Amino acid sequence: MTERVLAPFGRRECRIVGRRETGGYVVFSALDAAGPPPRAGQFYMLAGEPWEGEGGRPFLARAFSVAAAEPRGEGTVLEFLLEAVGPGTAALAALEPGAVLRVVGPLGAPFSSLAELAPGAAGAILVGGGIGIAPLALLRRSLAAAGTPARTLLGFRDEAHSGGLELFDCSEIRLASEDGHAGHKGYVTDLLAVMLQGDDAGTAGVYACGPPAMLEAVRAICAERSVPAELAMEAPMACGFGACFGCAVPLATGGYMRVCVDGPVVRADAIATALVAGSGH
Amino acid sequence: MTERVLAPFGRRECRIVGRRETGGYVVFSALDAAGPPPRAGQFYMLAGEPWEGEGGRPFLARAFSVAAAEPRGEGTVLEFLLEAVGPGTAALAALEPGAVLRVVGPLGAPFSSLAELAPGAAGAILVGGGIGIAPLALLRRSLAAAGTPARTLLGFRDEAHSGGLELFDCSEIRLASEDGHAGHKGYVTDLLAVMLQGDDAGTAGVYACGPPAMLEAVRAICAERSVPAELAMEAPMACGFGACFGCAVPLATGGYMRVCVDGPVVRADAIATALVAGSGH
Amino acid sequence: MEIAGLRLEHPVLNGSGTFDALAARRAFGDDLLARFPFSGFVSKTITPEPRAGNPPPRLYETPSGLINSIGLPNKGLAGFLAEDLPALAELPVPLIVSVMATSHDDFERVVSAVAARSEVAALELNVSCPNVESGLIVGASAQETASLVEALRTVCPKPLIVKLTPNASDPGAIAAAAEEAGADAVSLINTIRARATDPQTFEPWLGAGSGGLSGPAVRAIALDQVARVAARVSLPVIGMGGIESGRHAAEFLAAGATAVAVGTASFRDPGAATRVLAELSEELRRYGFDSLSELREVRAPSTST
Amino acid sequence: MEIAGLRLEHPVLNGSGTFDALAARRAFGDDLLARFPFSGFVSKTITPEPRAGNPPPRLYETPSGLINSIGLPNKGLAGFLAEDLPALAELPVPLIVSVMATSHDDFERVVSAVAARSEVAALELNVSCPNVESGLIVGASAQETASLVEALRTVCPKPLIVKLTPNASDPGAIAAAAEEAGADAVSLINTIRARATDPQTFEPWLGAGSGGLSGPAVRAIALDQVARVAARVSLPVIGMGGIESGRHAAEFLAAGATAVAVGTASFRDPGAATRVLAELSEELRRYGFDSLSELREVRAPSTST
Ligand SMILES: Cc1cc2nc3c(=O)[nH]c(=O)nc-3n(C[C@H](O)[C@H](O)[C@H](O)COP(=O)(O)OP(=O)(O)OC[C@H]3O[C@@H](n4cnc5c(N)ncnc54)[C@H](O)[C@@H]3O)c2cc1C
Ligand SMILES: Cc1cc2nc3c(=O)[nH]c(=O)nc-3n(C[C@H](O)[C@H](O)[C@H](O)COP(=O)(O)OP(=O)(O)OC[C@H]3O[C@@H](n4cnc5c(N)ncnc54)[C@H](O)[C@@H]3O)c2cc1C
Ligand SMILES: Cc1cc2nc3c(=O)[nH]c(=O)nc-3n(C[C@H](O)[C@H](O)[C@H](O)COP(=O)(O)O)c2cc1C
Ligand SMILES: Cc1cc2nc3c(=O)[nH]c(=O)nc-3n(C[C@H](O)[C@H](O)[C@H](O)COP(=O)(O)O)c2cc1C
Ligand code: FES
Ligand code: FES
Repeated sequence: MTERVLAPFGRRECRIVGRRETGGYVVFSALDAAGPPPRAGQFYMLAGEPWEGEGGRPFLARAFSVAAAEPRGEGTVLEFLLEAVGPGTAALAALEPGAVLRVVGPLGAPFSSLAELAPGAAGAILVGGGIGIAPLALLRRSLAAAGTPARTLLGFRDEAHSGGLELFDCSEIRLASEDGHAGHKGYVTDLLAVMLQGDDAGTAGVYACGPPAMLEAVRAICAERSVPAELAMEAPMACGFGACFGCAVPLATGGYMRVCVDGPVVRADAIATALVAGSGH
Repeated sequence: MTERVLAPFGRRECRIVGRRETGGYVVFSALDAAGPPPRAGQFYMLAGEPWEGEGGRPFLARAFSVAAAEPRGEGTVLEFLLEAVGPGTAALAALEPGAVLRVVGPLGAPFSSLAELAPGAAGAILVGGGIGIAPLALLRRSLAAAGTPARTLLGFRDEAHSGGLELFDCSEIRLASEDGHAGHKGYVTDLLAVMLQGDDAGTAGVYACGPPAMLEAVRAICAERSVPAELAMEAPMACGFGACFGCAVPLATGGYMRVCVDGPVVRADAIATALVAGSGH
Repeated sequence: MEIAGLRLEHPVLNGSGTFDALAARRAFGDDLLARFPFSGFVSKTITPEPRAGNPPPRLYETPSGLINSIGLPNKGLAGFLAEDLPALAELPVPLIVSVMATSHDDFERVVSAVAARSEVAALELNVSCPNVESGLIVGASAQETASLVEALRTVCPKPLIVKLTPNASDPGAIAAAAEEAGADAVSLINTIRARATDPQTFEPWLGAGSGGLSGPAVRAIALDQVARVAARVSLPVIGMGGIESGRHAAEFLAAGATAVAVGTASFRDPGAATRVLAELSEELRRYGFDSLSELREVRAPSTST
Repeated sequence: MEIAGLRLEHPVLNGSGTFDALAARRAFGDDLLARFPFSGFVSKTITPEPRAGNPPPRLYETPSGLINSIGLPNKGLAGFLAEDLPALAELPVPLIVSVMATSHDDFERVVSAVAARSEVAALELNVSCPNVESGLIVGASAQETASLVEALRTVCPKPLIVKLTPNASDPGAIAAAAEEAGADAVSLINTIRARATDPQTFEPWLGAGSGGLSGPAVRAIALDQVARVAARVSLPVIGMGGIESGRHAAEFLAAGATAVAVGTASFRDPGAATRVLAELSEELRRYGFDSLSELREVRAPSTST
């Protein structure tokens, strides 16, 4: 297992150093002077300052996968890909360079290396949907740095939900879109199914992140073909470090795991379902 | 009695059209397209949009005396003088031109004319302290418009609490400051006591607004000399239109009045004390 | 719609003590009557004798909420009947008079005198006000509530609404007792006992030591109590506590309320109830409900813990 | 300082179930131990048998607050003693184990087994959790509380803290019953019963139907209950509910608490308690109090309504 990078204890303040809009999403970056560089699949609990807004929300911090991390000086510039779906994401999407970002992280378990996930596999397949492409962007880079071959399949609902492609600095992305505006018209999991049909199951390992329905389809496809897969899960979170037991996802063996400390990256065969009530939006 | 100007029912939105800093205070102005011009002594309940902030406050709107009101087009430009003492005033003080101001008003009972307050009096004396000079600025203008002679005494703690003098377009202001940085070193009520010593009690009517201790001193001085006086009171308010019964000030005859509907301008001899627990800051 | 025999144009009332229509008329003039936001008007609670109310400070702002410690200032029964009632009769909606007393005899006296007046459409019993001793005692006990409602039922031919206190272990049991004893409806929640500290001295801030919390901060608590009470009784339930939008109103109706009341939100915007009503219609349309009663059928059995 | 025979470095604890020191160590490593924010560590409530907890969703954000419906997931007594206790013993502060059961027998079994372990400094009885049936019943009744505490007192030689539920008409009476029955301290408040609505379907949002509210929204309610309880008993009181700053902690101490606990605030900032403690010292200095106990003497008699 690739070890998680530990977070400094407590919340710290970073500065927003960049913000741009991309296909309906926002990419913003923050200079983390005091935190260590994260691993792909880890996330941060983020809040602005001030934070509570009209109607008393947002109140809690919000979880975001790190999409890119580059050293700058003593620190790290962290990049996040964000879709504004409610008061928390709207407040973060409005932050301008110079604003304070309150940060706890990096948190959670990262993606495994391909050798760990699928010993003997020839290459990785990355499957991302919507805003879920964020952690795959960092994963793609770290796989490349390790010399692991990888193919990337990304799916989007429509043009308004298709930002962040430029986070992937590679040309062999295959796209799917539900409205057909780019690439295959349909689901990204259609592409995965086709690809795994051609492949010998033993030659690939799958890494996926996206909406619950997509993850559930990935889980089913990989289970059927006995392809090892890791899913980066989402669940509503209050704390992000195992304190509240709020982020429960049902385990295949019964009971629940906490997405924030036992995940967010989990083996696809470890969970009972990726369709968890209250997740997604 | 000078009748109150009625407020349109409900809350409406105005735009901030001006903002400047003045001696530790902020003057901001808003274009009120739908409200009637107010009378001196009336106030508005004001909130920004968004309003609730860090820590869940401010939550309720805040009361502000109108300091100037000038017609513009179909509407009125309202000017307010503001001292940032807590979360509500801090949020309002930060509003920039173009921002939305949520407004209910004009509310409350205005100052009386001199003839109503002190029949036969030769002139008015305006006594203001700190941020309490705001309603007197508008009063000074309306007295001038009515041809009523008036002298103005204004007091400040120190230079950091001395803004808004420029709201008075007259040259015969006498100043007092507790630290002696301007005018008489001491209280503004010292000036009043001296002035009323010279005066025949029958020749003046006093209008006052300021911190509770100042109003109480004005009340005592005027009571002693039987000089009719009106005080513009403050009290913590939740609603501003008589709904909550929160803004209680004890009456001379027992029981309480509601500052928002029975005041804020009251005859000095109507109240038991201007020193009300919870008022001022 | 009809609730407890009262015909109302729409389901949005005011909470007692959060809107003084006579004072509002002084501030807003006849514009208030032309744009009256509530479908029925609930008076501030009146008592047998006049009350001055609590010493100031009476208010404290909390995160997303308000503590009040007003102490039921009112003119007393005689003053109310002589001065306020004729003026309240000019409102364009049915009048519900909220009453409180500290003994059965006093309660009977107030209730029968108020019910006898033609201007009055219904009565609400305040057994839940946290600021006056009797409210605490009666409203926290099923037995006390039942015996009071039984006694008043015989002297009150008009609809009788019992306003429940949230400061009880089991509001459902109190509601059931009120139903059993002949109440026509229940309303809830009243304010929740709360306290504030003087920023300078660290002593209690409120003149009366403590008060009651209202506003968005209590909404989730109110919603739970409304669901539990609605699951327990077949009486109509008037739900309130932190309602600020049509969305919130819809949530209370879905939890089993028949009507809702707007309280603290009116302080921030006197016309808040008008907006709540407009937004409520919009919510119904957006989610494809044809009527309020269809929305109310959503509610799942609320027996879970 | 000392509370109920427990020596603590400072007055800021954690609320049970709001900080899992073992999970936090996985996230923060030994930095957690080096900068451990609490003067004593209260475990999440354990039960006789393992529990999976409630079905999701378990969380809902409210204005200035949080509803949780976790359902006490835990490894059960045996799992806790075998796996968690040795690891918790590595924490640099005394360990307080929170326990709950649904019968006297089960309670006695858990309490005696936990109390027998040398790693454990004190026990907290959760009779107030709104998510499990027994909490409701025991903690809402003075008699039930007294009889439980009496029974457990005999099997527990270690300090016994009773955690009170806010969902009771008169928490002061429950506290008095606990004192009478031999408790060493009381802690309050636990979360307040609350409910949320599914944004799409209008059905209950939480998997378990309802949950408990915590955070700044409940602070004023908690402060009132702490003041009432402290006025009623001479036991030390551990106050909590929405504490986010040293100012808030000072308010609870001035209302009569001997120590405070930070819960929901740790979710927003794992190190919130460290900041609370630093700010508390600052508050004491600013207002000229020489010690915590001087601040506690401020409190006025809290008999007012
Ligand atoms: C590990 C992890 C990584 C993530 N990475 C990313 C990322 O890289 N980029 C990104 O954009 N997002 C990411 N998310 C999702 C992101 O955290 C959520 O979109 C965000 O928390 C939504 O907050 P909000 O206030 O904008 O919306 P909310 O109002 O919280 O709405 C989000 C959904 O929550 C539910 N909801 C509605 N009201 C409430 C309420 N009051 N309380 C609780 N739930 C409610 C509804 O289902 C709603 O659709 C990630 C989540 C996790 C757990
Ligand atoms: C009729 C009227 C006219 C006014 N005119 C003006 C004016 O022209 N210009 C101007 O600057 N101000 C004016 N004021 C005063 C102004 O309304 C207050 O300064 C403002 O409401 C303070 O709000 P805040 O949030 O900034 O401060 P708050 O935090 O509300 O602090 C103000 C004071 O309230 C108390 N307090 C502290 N915390 C709380 C709490 N949580 N809840 C309740 N009280 C608390 C304390 O005594 C504190 O010092 C007027 C007030 C009235 C009633
Ligand atoms: C300032 C104030 C005064 C109140 N006075 C009364 C009252 O006289 N009688 C009563 O039954 N309820 C009274 N209430 C309670 C409200 O009617 C309502 O039950 C409560 O505020 C919850 O609703 P809200 O959150 O919408 O305000 C009062 C509430 C406030 C805030
Ligand atoms: C997610 C969550 C889980 C909790 N679990 C427990 C628990 O297991 N046992 C318990 O006694 N209290 C539990 N509590 C209550 C807290 O200990 C505390 O009493 C309450 O949250 C009020 O404090 P706060 O507002 O600071 O959070 C829990 C609270 C939360 C928010
Ligand atoms: S988010 Fe709190 S335990 Fe996972
Ligand atoms: S501020 Fe509400 S009655 Fe005066």
